[in-house]
Amino acid sequence: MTTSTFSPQRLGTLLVALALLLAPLTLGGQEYVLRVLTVGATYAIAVYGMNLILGLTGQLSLAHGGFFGIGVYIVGLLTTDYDWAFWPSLLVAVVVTALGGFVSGVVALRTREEYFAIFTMAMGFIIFLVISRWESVTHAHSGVSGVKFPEGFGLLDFSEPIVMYYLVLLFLLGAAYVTHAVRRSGIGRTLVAIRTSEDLARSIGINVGLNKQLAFAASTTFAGLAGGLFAAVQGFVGPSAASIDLTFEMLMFILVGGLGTVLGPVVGTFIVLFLFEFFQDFEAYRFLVLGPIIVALVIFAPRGIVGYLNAFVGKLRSRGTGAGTGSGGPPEHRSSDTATDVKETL
Amino acid sequence: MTLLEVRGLGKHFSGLHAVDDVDLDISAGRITAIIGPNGAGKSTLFNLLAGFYRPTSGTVRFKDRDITGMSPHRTVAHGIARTFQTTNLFEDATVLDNVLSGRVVRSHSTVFDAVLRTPRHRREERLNLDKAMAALEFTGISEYRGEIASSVPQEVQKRVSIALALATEPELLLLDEPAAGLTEEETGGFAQLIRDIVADGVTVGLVEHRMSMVMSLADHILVLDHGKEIAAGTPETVRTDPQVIEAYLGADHQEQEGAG
Amino acid sequence: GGGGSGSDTIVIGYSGPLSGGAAAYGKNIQDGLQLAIDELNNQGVTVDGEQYRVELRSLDDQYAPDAAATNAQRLAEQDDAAVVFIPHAGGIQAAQELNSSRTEFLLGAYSSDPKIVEQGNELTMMIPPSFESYAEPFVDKLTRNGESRLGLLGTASEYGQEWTKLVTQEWKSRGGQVLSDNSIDYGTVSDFAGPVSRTLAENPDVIFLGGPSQPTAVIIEEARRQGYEGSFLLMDQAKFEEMEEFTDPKNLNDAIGVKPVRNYDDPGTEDLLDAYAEKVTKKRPVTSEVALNYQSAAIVVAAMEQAGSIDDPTAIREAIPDAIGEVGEQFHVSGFPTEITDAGHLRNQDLEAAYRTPDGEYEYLPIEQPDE
Amino acid sequence: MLTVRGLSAGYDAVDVLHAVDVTARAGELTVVLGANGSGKTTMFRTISGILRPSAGSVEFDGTRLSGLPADGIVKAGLAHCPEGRHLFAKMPVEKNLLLGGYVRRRNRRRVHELLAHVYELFPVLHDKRHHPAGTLSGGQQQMVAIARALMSDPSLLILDEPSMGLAPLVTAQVLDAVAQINRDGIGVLLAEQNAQAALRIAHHGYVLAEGRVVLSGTATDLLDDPEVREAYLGV
Amino acid sequence: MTLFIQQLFDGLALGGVYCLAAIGLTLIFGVLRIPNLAHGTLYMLGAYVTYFFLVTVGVPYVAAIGLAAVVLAVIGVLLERVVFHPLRNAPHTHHMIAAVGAMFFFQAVAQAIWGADFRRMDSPISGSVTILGAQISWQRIVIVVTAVIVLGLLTWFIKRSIHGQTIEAIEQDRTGSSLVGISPSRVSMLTFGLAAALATVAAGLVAPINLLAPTMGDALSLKVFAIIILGGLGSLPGAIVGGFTLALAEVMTSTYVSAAAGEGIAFAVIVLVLAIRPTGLFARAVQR
Ligand SMILES: Nc1ncnc2c1ncn2[C@@H]1O[C@H](COP(=O)(O)OP(=O)(O)OP(=O)(O)O)[C@@H](O)[C@H]1O
Ligand SMILES: Nc1ncnc2c1ncn2[C@@H]1O[C@H](COP(=O)(O)OP(=O)(O)OP(=O)(O)O)[C@@H](O)[C@H]1O
Ligand SMILES: [Mg+2]
Ligand SMILES: [Mg+2]
Repeated sequence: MTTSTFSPQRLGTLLVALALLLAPLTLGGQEYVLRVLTVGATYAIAVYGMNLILGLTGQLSLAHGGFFGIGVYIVGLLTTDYDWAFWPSLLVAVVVTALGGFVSGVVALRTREEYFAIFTMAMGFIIFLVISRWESVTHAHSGVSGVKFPEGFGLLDFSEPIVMYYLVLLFLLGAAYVTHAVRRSGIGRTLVAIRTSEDLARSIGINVGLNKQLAFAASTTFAGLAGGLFAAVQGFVGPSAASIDLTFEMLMFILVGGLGTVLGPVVGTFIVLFLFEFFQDFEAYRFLVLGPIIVALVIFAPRGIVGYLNAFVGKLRSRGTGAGTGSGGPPEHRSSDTATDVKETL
Repeated sequence: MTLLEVRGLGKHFSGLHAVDDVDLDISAGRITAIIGPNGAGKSTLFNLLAGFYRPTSGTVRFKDRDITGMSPHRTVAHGIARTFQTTNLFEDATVLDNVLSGRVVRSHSTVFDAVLRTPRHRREERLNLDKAMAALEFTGISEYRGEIASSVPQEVQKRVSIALALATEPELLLLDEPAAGLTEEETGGFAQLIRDIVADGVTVGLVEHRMSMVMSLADHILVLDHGKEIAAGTPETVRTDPQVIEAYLGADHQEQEGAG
Repeated sequence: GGGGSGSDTIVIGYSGPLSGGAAAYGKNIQDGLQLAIDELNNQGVTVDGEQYRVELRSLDDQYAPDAAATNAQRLAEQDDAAVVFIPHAGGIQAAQELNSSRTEFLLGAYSSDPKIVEQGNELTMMIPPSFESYAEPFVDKLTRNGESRLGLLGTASEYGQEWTKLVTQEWKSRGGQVLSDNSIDYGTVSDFAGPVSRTLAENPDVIFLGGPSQPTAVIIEEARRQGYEGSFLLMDQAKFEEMEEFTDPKNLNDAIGVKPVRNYDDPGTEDLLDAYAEKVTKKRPVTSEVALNYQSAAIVVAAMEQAGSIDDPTAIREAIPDAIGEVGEQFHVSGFPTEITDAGHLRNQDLEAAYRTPDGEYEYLPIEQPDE
Repeated sequence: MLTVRGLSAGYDAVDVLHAVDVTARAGELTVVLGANGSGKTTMFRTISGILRPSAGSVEFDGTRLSGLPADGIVKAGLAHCPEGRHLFAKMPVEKNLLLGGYVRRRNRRRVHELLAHVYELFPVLHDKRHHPAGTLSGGQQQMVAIARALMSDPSLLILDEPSMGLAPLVTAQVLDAVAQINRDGIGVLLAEQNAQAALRIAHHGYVLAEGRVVLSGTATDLLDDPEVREAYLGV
Repeated sequence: MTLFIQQLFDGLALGGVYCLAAIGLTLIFGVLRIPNLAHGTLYMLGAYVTYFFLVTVGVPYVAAIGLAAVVLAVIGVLLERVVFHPLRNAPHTHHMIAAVGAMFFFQAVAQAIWGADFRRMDSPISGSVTILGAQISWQRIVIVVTAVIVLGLLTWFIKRSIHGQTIEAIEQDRTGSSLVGISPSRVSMLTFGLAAALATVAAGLVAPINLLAPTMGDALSLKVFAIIILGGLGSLPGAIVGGFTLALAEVMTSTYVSAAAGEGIAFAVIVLVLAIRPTGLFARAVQR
């Protein structure tokens, strides 16, 4: 192999980014597809949040849909009932979900593994119940209509679907970059250390509690940001935007894409969403097909699509450079493998 | 100089006195060993010193500062590192990444540095890499740096866990049964490594059942049984203490040692 | 345009809950639309001199507003549907955000929530009577003998809550006493005995309740079992004809609610009942969900014929007032609309409700609808 | 008699055991020596069916074991007392032991005989029989593990480093018990770091290095072998 | 007072149903560490299959429940073989998503076979008795009695019978279990079968006082999770105590506070219990 700095990962990232940038141009005014893309991009931002807490620290937060819903409703209610502008509302959504994540993390993170998952599932459900029942503030099931578009700058008019799409895309790229930077840095190493063994992490001076709390807060912040954007994209929002189903959908996106990877969330989100749209023609029967597909995916592709590509590239590379030892590089792709390959016959 | 001073330390687990009113002084630059039967409270004592457990009574002072009940991430920052009785590594990361994780406590760059790739961040990453490599060289395992931790031999894994502890730049290193499961030959290598560590200016606390190692290395020995001190002193005094022989070494121990 | 919708096809879009908790409801509406479309195709549809086949294209939204909006956009753009039916207030409102600004389509709104025509959306056609019409006459009827204590046992859905508020207001305005609110989620409660005994413990004269017919019937049965002898005030979601299938009809005596479809003697009623039994199922009765959507699908197609356009939602909407009179008699099945208000509400001046007497007979009472 | 031929096994498709031949004769005590990570545990795990071999065969008294699941192998009379003990920590000692007799559950009388026998061998377990196994000291837990393996009435007992992490006094006690078990007629295949003590009670021995047998012979031969003396006896 | 007695009985009956459903879930968790989110759909299928035998085939009520339990046991075993066995070494996130996939599938199957509309199933046990002024239906008494009997038998099975103990053994150490000759595979199947059968009994008992719908398991699913958390994941006595506690809390809260509070109580309980005891009420501390 040559000594060029060619990196398949970088190429892959570039390709995905390019595809997303150019997608609207190839649609020829198909606003429905643009809508699916835009909505998908908002979900993907939230999924990056889930990636931070789940992919890097190994904690499965099932309150994610709930925090997304908080973002949705803060922007939804502030821009309608209180007549705020969009941007300050979004800021409030981000700050509230960040603080909310940090504070609730104090209690939530006392629990571990399955307990954490179920604790956060309950939290998510309580958020949903509050949103869907607190009639006087959230209008419960009536939902919120007439959510404002973001105020434009100069020529940018966000009521144009395509402009809105690029706005969401900008945030999405930001989310992906933050994930990348965090993973590459000592912070990423800290989080992965916590995921692998909390006791050991503690013994080398990592403040496990605080770091998990920060990671949790970061993840809820992403969810809140995504929710705020989602509200503007939809115009009308109801309590289903905070439902537990949404959390599981996001989890599905991330598993299909590849847990802990930089591209996984965006790839997984778009693939699954388009799968969902595609199977819409089967109406109620689509779950007869989708259910088994989901099961098959986690059984046969536990590392997700991007996880596989990474492993594949890794293999090619180590074959190319001879022994895999001594590369001394950062943990980039090793740590993304969550599948345990224990071949015991038990 | 006394680096660590323990007074009246106790830890109860629902009625069980795992550690009971223990006093201990660890002098700087020396090796202090703690021995005793299984369940005597040795590991618990280490857990108390490193902040993993909160004591139910007593005090721990380190470098004249009270660190009683301080959480592990702070004791490590103050300079106490430890290894575990069962080797514990970040199993799916490389050896080098394992040791790099030990640098976290000495790093100061934040998420924002990482996202913005500030010069401080880059400088620190370079420094961390150097220090980690130094720790690998020191423990003699730098050739394994690119391998996945769980796939290297046990002995190397044990060395990795020591390198990881050293990467946190400790002043006091607590080793919990570093030689468990090693052959005699390998044990010799570990004894040498521990001597090197001390020579490098790090004080060592050692829990070990391998008497050949303890007796040849330790400057001072504390013997625990049922959480209580039953003897303390130099290897010679401890070895011949009838209480220690009865509770721990066994009558035919002398004879076995003699044969070796 | 997407696959299948050639130039000789009119696609009617439908997004509703086809799976999940409200699937039965969504399916009823789908059946009503499909039956109408079959009948229309039978007769032949000609717009602007050209023959068309009408086709129903359905997508599942599981009652979620955002999914409904996405579906509506897909139906309008991919399948060139000029009309999209949605049967839940959330989805309707989300679609209204869309058809007022982005993608034009006429919204067939099946929800009795008056809010949906208060928005001033110009491309909305509200199908059922507003539930506001019912509260006053219902309360009127059930307070004739000096009943004064009202128990509340409605479903906890948005719609149920709006109803509860309305009835509460109405009841109080007559000086009656409203007891504690025991609204529950009809879909998730696994044992209704508790809420019922709680309600009965306060000795109500009248109990307001209602949600999907089947659980409503079970609750009524439970109340009777526990010895309740008073009357029931039923919200419009619960249908007598369905409840009769689920519980001994005796239990339903002394209750007021919407008029069963089979009790209409409109020209097309019999045929619809037969067609439903033949093509859909014999096991379930035809309800107003089936019947009202059956009627409105015919109105929409007639409006296309009137407007001479199959793809201009505005023109179609504008043609509805004229089209109403043109719809064939066989589509008149349960109080066919006589007008469409400016706000877009299909209405029949002679709306009736039904009171099931203590002897199990149905009496009908006229309903006066508020002005819009 | 246990015959291992050309056995290879490993983790993640990488073999750590390469074509190993080992024989453990009926009623004898066979010891396996080897540095850390030389593959002793891997070999034992493969023999007892926890791990699948990538090549080779395991035969026991004429029946082929390789390919059987772990529970089938226990039934065939081979008991494995694993590294790390793997006790049922929250169950009382006696339940651990009774579960050890799971494969003999149809013969209740035999199970109770065996129970009486292991209590005789380790009286301290009788005192502790109602205590959860996890609360016992390390040495006592090791005794439970050995006793539990004996409860399946094996004709061959595989012991993987029974003295690991035990205090010197207890190590001696455990090895005494192993010798006693062997004297009672049960074959033993033993991995042990305490080579000297192990060779003293063994009949035959093997030395593993990097997954291969590098030396084998009678216990006395090995005790005298200069290489063994240096690497394992610390002389 | 009458109201209180009435609610107490309702609570006990509900608790019986919750317990039966929760025990299966907690056993599955104990043995396989799987939070089986599809458990509610097994309960739903159990109800429909009971309905099938009772109404469509026309066998007696008790036999219908028994037959349905057998059918569901087979389905449970299949679920274990096809979905969870291949995932036995995967992290719990994968289990959860696989369970969600299975849940989608089962619901779609039920809807395809029985339709989306509600079904009603009458039990032959009708009428009620008056106890201290409260009207208690026989069906509820049957539920409580059946639950107590089944729970008693089950506790005996797990604690005393060697087959039951294999479940507990695997819970505590998988490798150890296989080394004493227990086949983890077989026990996993046994556990899944048992869990599905118990859920079916619960469903068969409760269906006559409610309705059948493809989504009937959704609400239950969340509640049984609350219960096993309350009791400590994997703990059998925990599930029993948790089941009755939660049912009574739910009934009493909605009686004396408000219906909405009653609905939320399960989740409030999870959050509160875990905030105070992060590993549930009955879980024991583990040594580091
Ligand atoms: N977290 C805990 N909860 C309850 N008991 C504990 C806990 N940690 C330790 N113990 C108990 O405290 C006692 C001392 O245990 P410790 O691990 O300190 O012994 P040790 O001297 O290190 O023994 P060994 O030589 O076998 O490692 C034991 O009886 C043990 O069971
Ligand atoms: N679960 C595992 N996954 C991957 N590699 C493993 C695993 N277990 C052991 N190994 C590797 O297999 C090799 C042989 O290990 P094994 O445990 O069989 O040696 P051993 O002789 O029993 O050593 P010890 O004396 O430490 O018990 C070692 O290199 C080890 O790192
Ligand atoms: Mg210890
Ligand atoms: Mg070993």
